[in-house]
Amino acid sequence: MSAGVIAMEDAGFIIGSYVLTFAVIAGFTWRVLRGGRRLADRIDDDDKYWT
Amino acid sequence: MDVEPEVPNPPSVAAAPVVALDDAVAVIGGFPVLAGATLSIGVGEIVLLRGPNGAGKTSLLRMCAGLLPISRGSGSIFGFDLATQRDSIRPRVGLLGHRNGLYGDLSVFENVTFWGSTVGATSAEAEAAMSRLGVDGRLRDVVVSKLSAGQKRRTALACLVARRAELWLLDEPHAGLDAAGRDELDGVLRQAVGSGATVLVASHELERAGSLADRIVDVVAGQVHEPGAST
Amino acid sequence: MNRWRIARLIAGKDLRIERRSKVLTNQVLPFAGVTMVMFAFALDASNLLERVAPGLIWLATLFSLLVLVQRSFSIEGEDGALDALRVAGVDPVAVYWGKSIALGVQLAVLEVMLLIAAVLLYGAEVPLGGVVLLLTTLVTATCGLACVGTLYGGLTAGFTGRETLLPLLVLPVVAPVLIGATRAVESALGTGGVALSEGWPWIGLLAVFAVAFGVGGALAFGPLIEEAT
Amino acid sequence: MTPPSPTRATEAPAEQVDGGARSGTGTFATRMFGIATLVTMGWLVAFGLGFSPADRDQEEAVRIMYVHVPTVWLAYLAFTVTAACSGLYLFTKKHSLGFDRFAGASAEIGVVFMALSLATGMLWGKLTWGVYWQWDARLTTTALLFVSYVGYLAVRGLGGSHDQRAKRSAIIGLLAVLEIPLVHWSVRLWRSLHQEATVLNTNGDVDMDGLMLFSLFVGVVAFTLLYVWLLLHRSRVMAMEDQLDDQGLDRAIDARRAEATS
Repeated sequence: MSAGVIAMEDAGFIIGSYVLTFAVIAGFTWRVLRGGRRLADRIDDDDKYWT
Repeated sequence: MDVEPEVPNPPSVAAAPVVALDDAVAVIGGFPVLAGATLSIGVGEIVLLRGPNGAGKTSLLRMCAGLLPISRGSGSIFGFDLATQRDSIRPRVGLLGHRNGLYGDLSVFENVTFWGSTVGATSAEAEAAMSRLGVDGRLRDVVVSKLSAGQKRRTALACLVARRAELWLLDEPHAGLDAAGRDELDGVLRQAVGSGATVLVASHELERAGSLADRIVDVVAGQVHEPGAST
Repeated sequence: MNRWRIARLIAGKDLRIERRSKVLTNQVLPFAGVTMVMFAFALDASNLLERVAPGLIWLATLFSLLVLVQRSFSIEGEDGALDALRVAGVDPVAVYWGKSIALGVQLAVLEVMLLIAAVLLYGAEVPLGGVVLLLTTLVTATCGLACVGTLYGGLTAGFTGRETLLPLLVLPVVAPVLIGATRAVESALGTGGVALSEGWPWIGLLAVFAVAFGVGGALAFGPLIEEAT
Repeated sequence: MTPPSPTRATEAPAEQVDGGARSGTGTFATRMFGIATLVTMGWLVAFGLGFSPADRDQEEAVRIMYVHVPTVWLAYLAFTVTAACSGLYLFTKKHSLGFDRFAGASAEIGVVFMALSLATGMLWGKLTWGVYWQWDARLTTTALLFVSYVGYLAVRGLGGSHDQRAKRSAIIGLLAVLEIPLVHWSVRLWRSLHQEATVLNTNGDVDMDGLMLFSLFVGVVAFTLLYVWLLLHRSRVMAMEDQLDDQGLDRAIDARRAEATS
């Protein structure tokens, strides 16, 4: 095994872990925001304690 | 039968209603099984709940027993709040629901003794309750799972007698009982009331329970319309 | 009526029901036994079996614990007895202790049987010097398992899907017992040349676990069954 | 009679994304947190993948640490907040459902990030230890806790009224915290008996120079901001879910009352 192969594998793992992390964050965030938008339509603004 | 009724001292404040519900709402799984019950029952009354299946009779009884939480409105039993003081209510209330609350692998005597013991009744008192309901003698040591439906019902009533409740909540108590059993049930209830207990009974057996009851309350679509409510 | 008498009453009732219905002897013990046999099929090497025997004993105990807890609360649920206990205003701490004691007694019987099975099937040996450590482990681990089992059994009783929720809740919690009891039994049996003295620190872990969940469970059990609908 | 379903009975109108619903659960404060999160996340990527040097032992693999360690931190922070809010719910007089929703929202976030930290931890482990999984005390504790909190979320979903849910899950939330030290202690004790098979470094600890430390710091700050932002949004969504439940119940009660008079 040459050092180059290991480095390539390393890069895949490193980039992969960043991509995975940010993909999961984006997915979760999107779900939360979408749920919020959808429900917000059906509730009076007076009932939202944050407005 | 010369058995003394197993009912302790009547509540000290005789004037206060035993059951006082004000627009009480109870919810199961998002559905309002009780959509507004206003009811007032005084000491020593026998009140019959009447209504079609699914009207909320069972839920009303379970709420009074502190099993079903009160979601809206207010209610009190013996002056204790149903929302916050259920611990003080429960020891004074006896509930006979659709299910008997018996242990199938224990004998009649063991069941009655067990439930009596939870309020400190002696086994002599348990035996008395059993003979009052006719589940003594041959049946005494029979395992409950081998009894007929009516005999189980009698055993459950005997447990209730041994528990010495002050408010009796009975859900279709006549169901499964033969004619003799119904007579005994009526006798037990009259005797309990005579010594200060209060009875709330849901029943389809109108001529039977109606003759016993002081008053009939209709339960319609989760609501209680009390004819001549004293509130 | 004080708390302790009611607890004894409830424990006595549960054990009497067990004596009549014989679920432990006729169903749970055979289940645990067949688990031990299946382990032997999966780990097809007799020297390995002797090495891992302590772990397998406790694994089989945990699986059987789940079955016993289900049983302990199905006798309350079958005919509405749990509701009746709540209406009767029976002190929930006493119910918790009573049911824990009954569960613990059944677990102890089961563990002794599993130990015998390990000796017979896996060729494990019990040296005389390890008997005290072995018994202490059994007692402390059983206390912890019974407390956790009763607590989560009470929580899930009366809900649909309790059969699947119970293992999900119980297994991660009892992981320390699995680890601690396995290591302690290993040193009691001298498995793999582990010294006897190495077992005692694990007893500390098991004892802390039992006390923590005994106290936590007694506090939490009442509010938890109170909130069941 | 069929009870009207209290939640999600009607679908949101099609033009949900724009118009009146533009704000959703956002406020000025959450937008500030959101912007700060995005900025620091950008820094994290720049420092983590770019400016920070390779480690002497781990070489480039150390870069996974800059996302892995903050996810672990976030997960534990979330579970601590769950426990604190559970306690506040149980032991304050008011029994405010707000605390319950914070506890639930925090546990959800914690479970997501704990799964993420297990995944990135395994990738890192493959590079530093040569294997995806090692029965190391930290990994094992984390995996067990992950399952515990999945159980906590299952308990939240058992049903009943909001107050029932709150009380039940608050108790389980506090028991789960009781579990953390017990599980950690037992797993540590268990591992201490064994030789740790390692390829490069015993436990992933790194001799950190200034820039590495700074990158890690950026990561922790970015994920903490993200946590606050997510927590605010999620708990508001939960508040709306509860609100809709109540509204559905009101309608159901009215419908039942109408039944009686008709």
